[in-house]
Amino acid sequence: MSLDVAAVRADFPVLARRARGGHPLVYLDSGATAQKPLAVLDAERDFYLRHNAAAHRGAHLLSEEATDAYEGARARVAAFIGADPGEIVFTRNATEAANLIAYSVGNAATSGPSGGRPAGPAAERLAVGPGDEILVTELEHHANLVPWQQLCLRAGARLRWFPVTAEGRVDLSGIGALVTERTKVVAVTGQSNVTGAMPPVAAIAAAAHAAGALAVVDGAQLVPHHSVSVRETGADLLFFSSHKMLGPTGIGVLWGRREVLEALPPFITGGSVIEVVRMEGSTFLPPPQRFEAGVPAAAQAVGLAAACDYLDAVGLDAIAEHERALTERALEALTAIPGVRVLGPLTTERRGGAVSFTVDGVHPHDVGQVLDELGIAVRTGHHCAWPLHRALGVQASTRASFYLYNTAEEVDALADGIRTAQKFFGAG
Amino acid sequence: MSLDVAAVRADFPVLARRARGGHPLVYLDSGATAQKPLAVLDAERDFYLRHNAAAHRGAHLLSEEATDAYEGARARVAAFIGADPGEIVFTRNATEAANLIAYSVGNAATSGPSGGRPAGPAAERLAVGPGDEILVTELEHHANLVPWQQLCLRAGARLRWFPVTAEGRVDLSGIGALVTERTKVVAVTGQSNVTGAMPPVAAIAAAAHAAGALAVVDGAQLVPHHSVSVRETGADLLFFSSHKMLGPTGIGVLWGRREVLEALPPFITGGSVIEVVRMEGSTFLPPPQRFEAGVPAAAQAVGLAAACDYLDAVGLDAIAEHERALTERALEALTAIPGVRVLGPLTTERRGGAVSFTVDGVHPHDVGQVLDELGIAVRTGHHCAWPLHRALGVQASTRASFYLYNTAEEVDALADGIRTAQKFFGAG
Amino acid sequence: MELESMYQEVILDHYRHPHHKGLREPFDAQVHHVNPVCGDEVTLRVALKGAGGEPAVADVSYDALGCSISQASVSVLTDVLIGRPVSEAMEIASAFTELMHSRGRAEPDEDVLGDAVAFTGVARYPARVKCALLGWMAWKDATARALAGQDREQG
Amino acid sequence: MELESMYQEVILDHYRHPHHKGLREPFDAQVHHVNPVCGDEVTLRVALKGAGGEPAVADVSYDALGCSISQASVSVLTDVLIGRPVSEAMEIASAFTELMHSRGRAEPDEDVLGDAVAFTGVARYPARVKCALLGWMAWKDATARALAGQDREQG
Ligand SMILES: Cc1ncc(COP(=O)(O)O)c(C=O)c1O
Ligand SMILES: Cc1ncc(COP(=O)(O)O)c(C=O)c1O
Repeated sequence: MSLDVAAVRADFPVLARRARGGHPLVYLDSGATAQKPLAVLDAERDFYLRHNAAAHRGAHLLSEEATDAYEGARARVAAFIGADPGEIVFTRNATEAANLIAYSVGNAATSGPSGGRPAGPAAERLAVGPGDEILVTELEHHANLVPWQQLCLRAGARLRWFPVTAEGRVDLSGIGALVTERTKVVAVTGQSNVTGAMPPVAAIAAAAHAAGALAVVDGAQLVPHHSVSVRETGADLLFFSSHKMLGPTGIGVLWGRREVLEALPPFITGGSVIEVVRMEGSTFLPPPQRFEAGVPAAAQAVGLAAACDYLDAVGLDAIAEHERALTERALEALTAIPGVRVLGPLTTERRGGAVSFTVDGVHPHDVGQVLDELGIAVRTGHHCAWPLHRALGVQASTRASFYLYNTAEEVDALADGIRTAQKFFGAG
Repeated sequence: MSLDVAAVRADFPVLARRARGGHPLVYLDSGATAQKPLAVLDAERDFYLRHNAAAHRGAHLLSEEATDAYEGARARVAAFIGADPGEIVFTRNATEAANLIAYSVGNAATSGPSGGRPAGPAAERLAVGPGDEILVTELEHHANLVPWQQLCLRAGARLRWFPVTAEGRVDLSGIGALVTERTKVVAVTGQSNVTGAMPPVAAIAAAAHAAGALAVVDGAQLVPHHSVSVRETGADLLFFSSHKMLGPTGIGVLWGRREVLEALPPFITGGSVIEVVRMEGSTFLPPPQRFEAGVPAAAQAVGLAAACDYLDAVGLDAIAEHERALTERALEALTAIPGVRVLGPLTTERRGGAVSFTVDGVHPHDVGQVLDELGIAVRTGHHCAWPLHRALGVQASTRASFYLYNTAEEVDALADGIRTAQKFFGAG
Repeated sequence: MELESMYQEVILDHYRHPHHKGLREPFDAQVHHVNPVCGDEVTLRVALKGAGGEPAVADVSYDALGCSISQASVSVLTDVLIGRPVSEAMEIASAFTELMHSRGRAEPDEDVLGDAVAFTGVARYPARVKCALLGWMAWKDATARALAGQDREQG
Repeated sequence: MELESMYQEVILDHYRHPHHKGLREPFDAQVHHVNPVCGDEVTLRVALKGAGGEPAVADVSYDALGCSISQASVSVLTDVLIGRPVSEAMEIASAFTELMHSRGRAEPDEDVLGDAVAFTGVARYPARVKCALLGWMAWKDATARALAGQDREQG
């Protein structure tokens, strides 16, 4: 299986634009957000121009069409990750999905899944309270860390974590001591947005389950780049963002095993999530409706479905292989430059296409500035993974991240740009 | 000031489509969601095609442009409601904004605004706990009711409410007894989505302030239809949805007075909201960043800004007067039909353009079905205001709601359609 | 107008003159179902009888508030299901559910569904499918409870 | 390349050879500021002296981790502000802040800003403005605290 990059690039008009100094744009920041193919923009616009109405909020023709489009998008996303449509909850983004879980397990202490008071062993198993523990890793993006810290603050629970190895992988050696009967949730990234490391989520999920804990996977960097079958991850809950997988901003996805979603109380409430509302109290619908309050982001869901179509048409395996080759080239090129330190694994084994690095004597901001001046868009800073940077002994880094539209020449341009930065700042 | 409806309609291609039975579409469901002018769709698409990047997450040209576009949208929305840009928080929709407030005042019991432990009189004034009271009205949309019920469940607080009058307005006669020193929040709609009633929010806010409570206004039906200057509402916090004011789905707005936003702890956490993150705990940025976790919905913000431009170009006062005239015509036409009962005030005084009604002997679903068959899109059911319907002694209703693109002929078509429904079901 | 194809004469007849309406004794289970969109509700009771080991539907009684479709549908249900062995009634209920989810593209079997075929046109209107199914869902729920003898504990 | 217009020789000089670096005694207030995007940080101390009633900037000392812009900027700050009356220093800081928010469209006044005019080109890169302002914000904060005598309570 192989990928026709030139054909792909033709679908992304922004890639043809010029960046600073008239240089062709070299977009190596898909880890932050991906560019959008025309098919996605067309799908969204077509929805607005022909079927726009409030999905699930009317009985007229347009609202029927909007509901069909929205639910069709749910089914499409479900198929994309090997799930049932009823297991797909549309959120605002990956971050909101993580918060949904963290708040919901906190709410389970005072609310049953359908409203009213919590009851039964399922509720007890979920609810997080004083003495309970949440387990994360030191590699996490802030989106899969801070919500858990805040949950612990609210619930009087304790946050623990797997440390990171010098290679930028999760250090699982202490797993026996870390996963205990006090552990309520184990939340781990499917792929680090800094080191590219892909932790063995199935093994971690199995350990979580053996202790009776929920296994949560941050799929924000995993789902856009690999063919993912959620059941094979072993996770109970997995989330990701549309905008990192060619889809629109403003929408994300939470997948959950049916029994788990059914046991979780609501998070954001309002219209569309309710069964019966009285001033004295309300009851709630089954999932996924229970978790989708308010008029839904139907146009964005339709755009995300079109992104799934696009990715499947190119082929996730072809995309993964294309990225692997680019990553390999980048690892080789960058490690060959004296003074450059790559922050993740140096081979492409169980490793995705985020390549973060430091340059001796040149601050990441300054590296990024020189690259930007050459038209090369990378990310600089801690990439919302500050504890990971601290653990690796660096304050910040520069990150190049690849996607289906990137080319080998762009990787070479990156390496050349780094050398230019070194020269400019008299380093290396 | 007057409004050229034909010119306006030309900007909304969907209005030219045919509905069921080949009838021209008569869209009277803008209370659920508004249609979008081309200018909004073009603005969003242009953003994706030329400037797409993660706003606030990079130092390269595209991300600078995306940040400018996003922050420019914030300033535009602020100007639209007479606020400062720093007082505008982008949310997912109005519903999420209401939840943000409800969760944040709950979180204030365990978290200070910038993280850490809560401290000081400002935190105490905000925090909702056992014995405290939240005051709403019986007219509220579920979005401004259920989140408060859930807060009360979590915090051990008590929900109280202003009842509704037979005319579908808020009954303020008991205000002296309802607003007490136990009241922490008074949350009231700016305009009912069912009866169109516009409660005297400034007076209610003043009563709330006199008791030391926060005044929250649900502006979802207010902001799209009237020239609103947030300071004049007297509110501390006011929220609305983009999709009801010609903008994209997937984005909403929370406005808050600076001091109030500054005192509120974060709700959804993750990237972009933080100052410093350590595994042991995090601190948070000032508003609005504190409340915008994750990669923002930049394209949708840009679309919303374009919707503000569009509305201002037509003129909010002209729009309000246009809707007033349509509402007056509808009230006259509907009350003239025997067997039709309008659920709100019968004059246009302090009343917006939502006209809900029942038809003796014909269930709202059946009224809606006949209208749909005639190409007329209305909403049927309880419109996410179930307690209000119960209070008015009806199970459900049919609602027509107007916007700048509706015409007098469409109002007449509605009245004719109701008569057709009566005839078909042998009623009236 | 297409209205006639949706609102078949049979439906309007049942709506105006519902069959078997009212809550009756004895019953083995009672349920209350609501359509969360419009607040339509039905309280429905099922009485079973054991005829030679095979349980059968002895009676279905109900009280309902709602639109023509939901009212007519539960009325037709009583006509079609009362007297049938439970297994057969369950099959009919499944066939009806399937028909309603067919988007109007299915060929309903009148031998199985009887008057319930009149709802074929409703299936073209997804927002109304819930109305048509309200009583049937309640019946399935009540019957399952009756079979499980749950009613005894719940009173 | 445009790089030279951003990274003026003055900036690179200060970056490579920072002035007044290191934390010194005595001081009236110390603050620690962080750039949340990249983790750049500065610890900055201010010592004031009362010259004929008008307080003046006696010393600014600092320790900083960060990019060329943030490092050079705080170094230039010490050159420009040390020795000035506080009121004048505040005006310079305001002028610098304004310059940095000008998007590179402002005409900086070299008489007021001295070497700090070298940062004019940085103002064209909004993402770097925070870098250039890090030290200046810290200085304003520390000076305000010193003036308020807050340092005494906070130790
Ligand atoms: C009065 C009122 N408040 C709140 C909402 C909720 O808005 P959204 O569904 O966009 O969150 C609506 C509309 O649904 C409304 O009419
Ligand atoms: C690993 C990881 N998790 C979570 C997120 C959060 O995604 P979003 O900002 O779209 O909510 C990101 C990206 O920002 C990420 O890279």
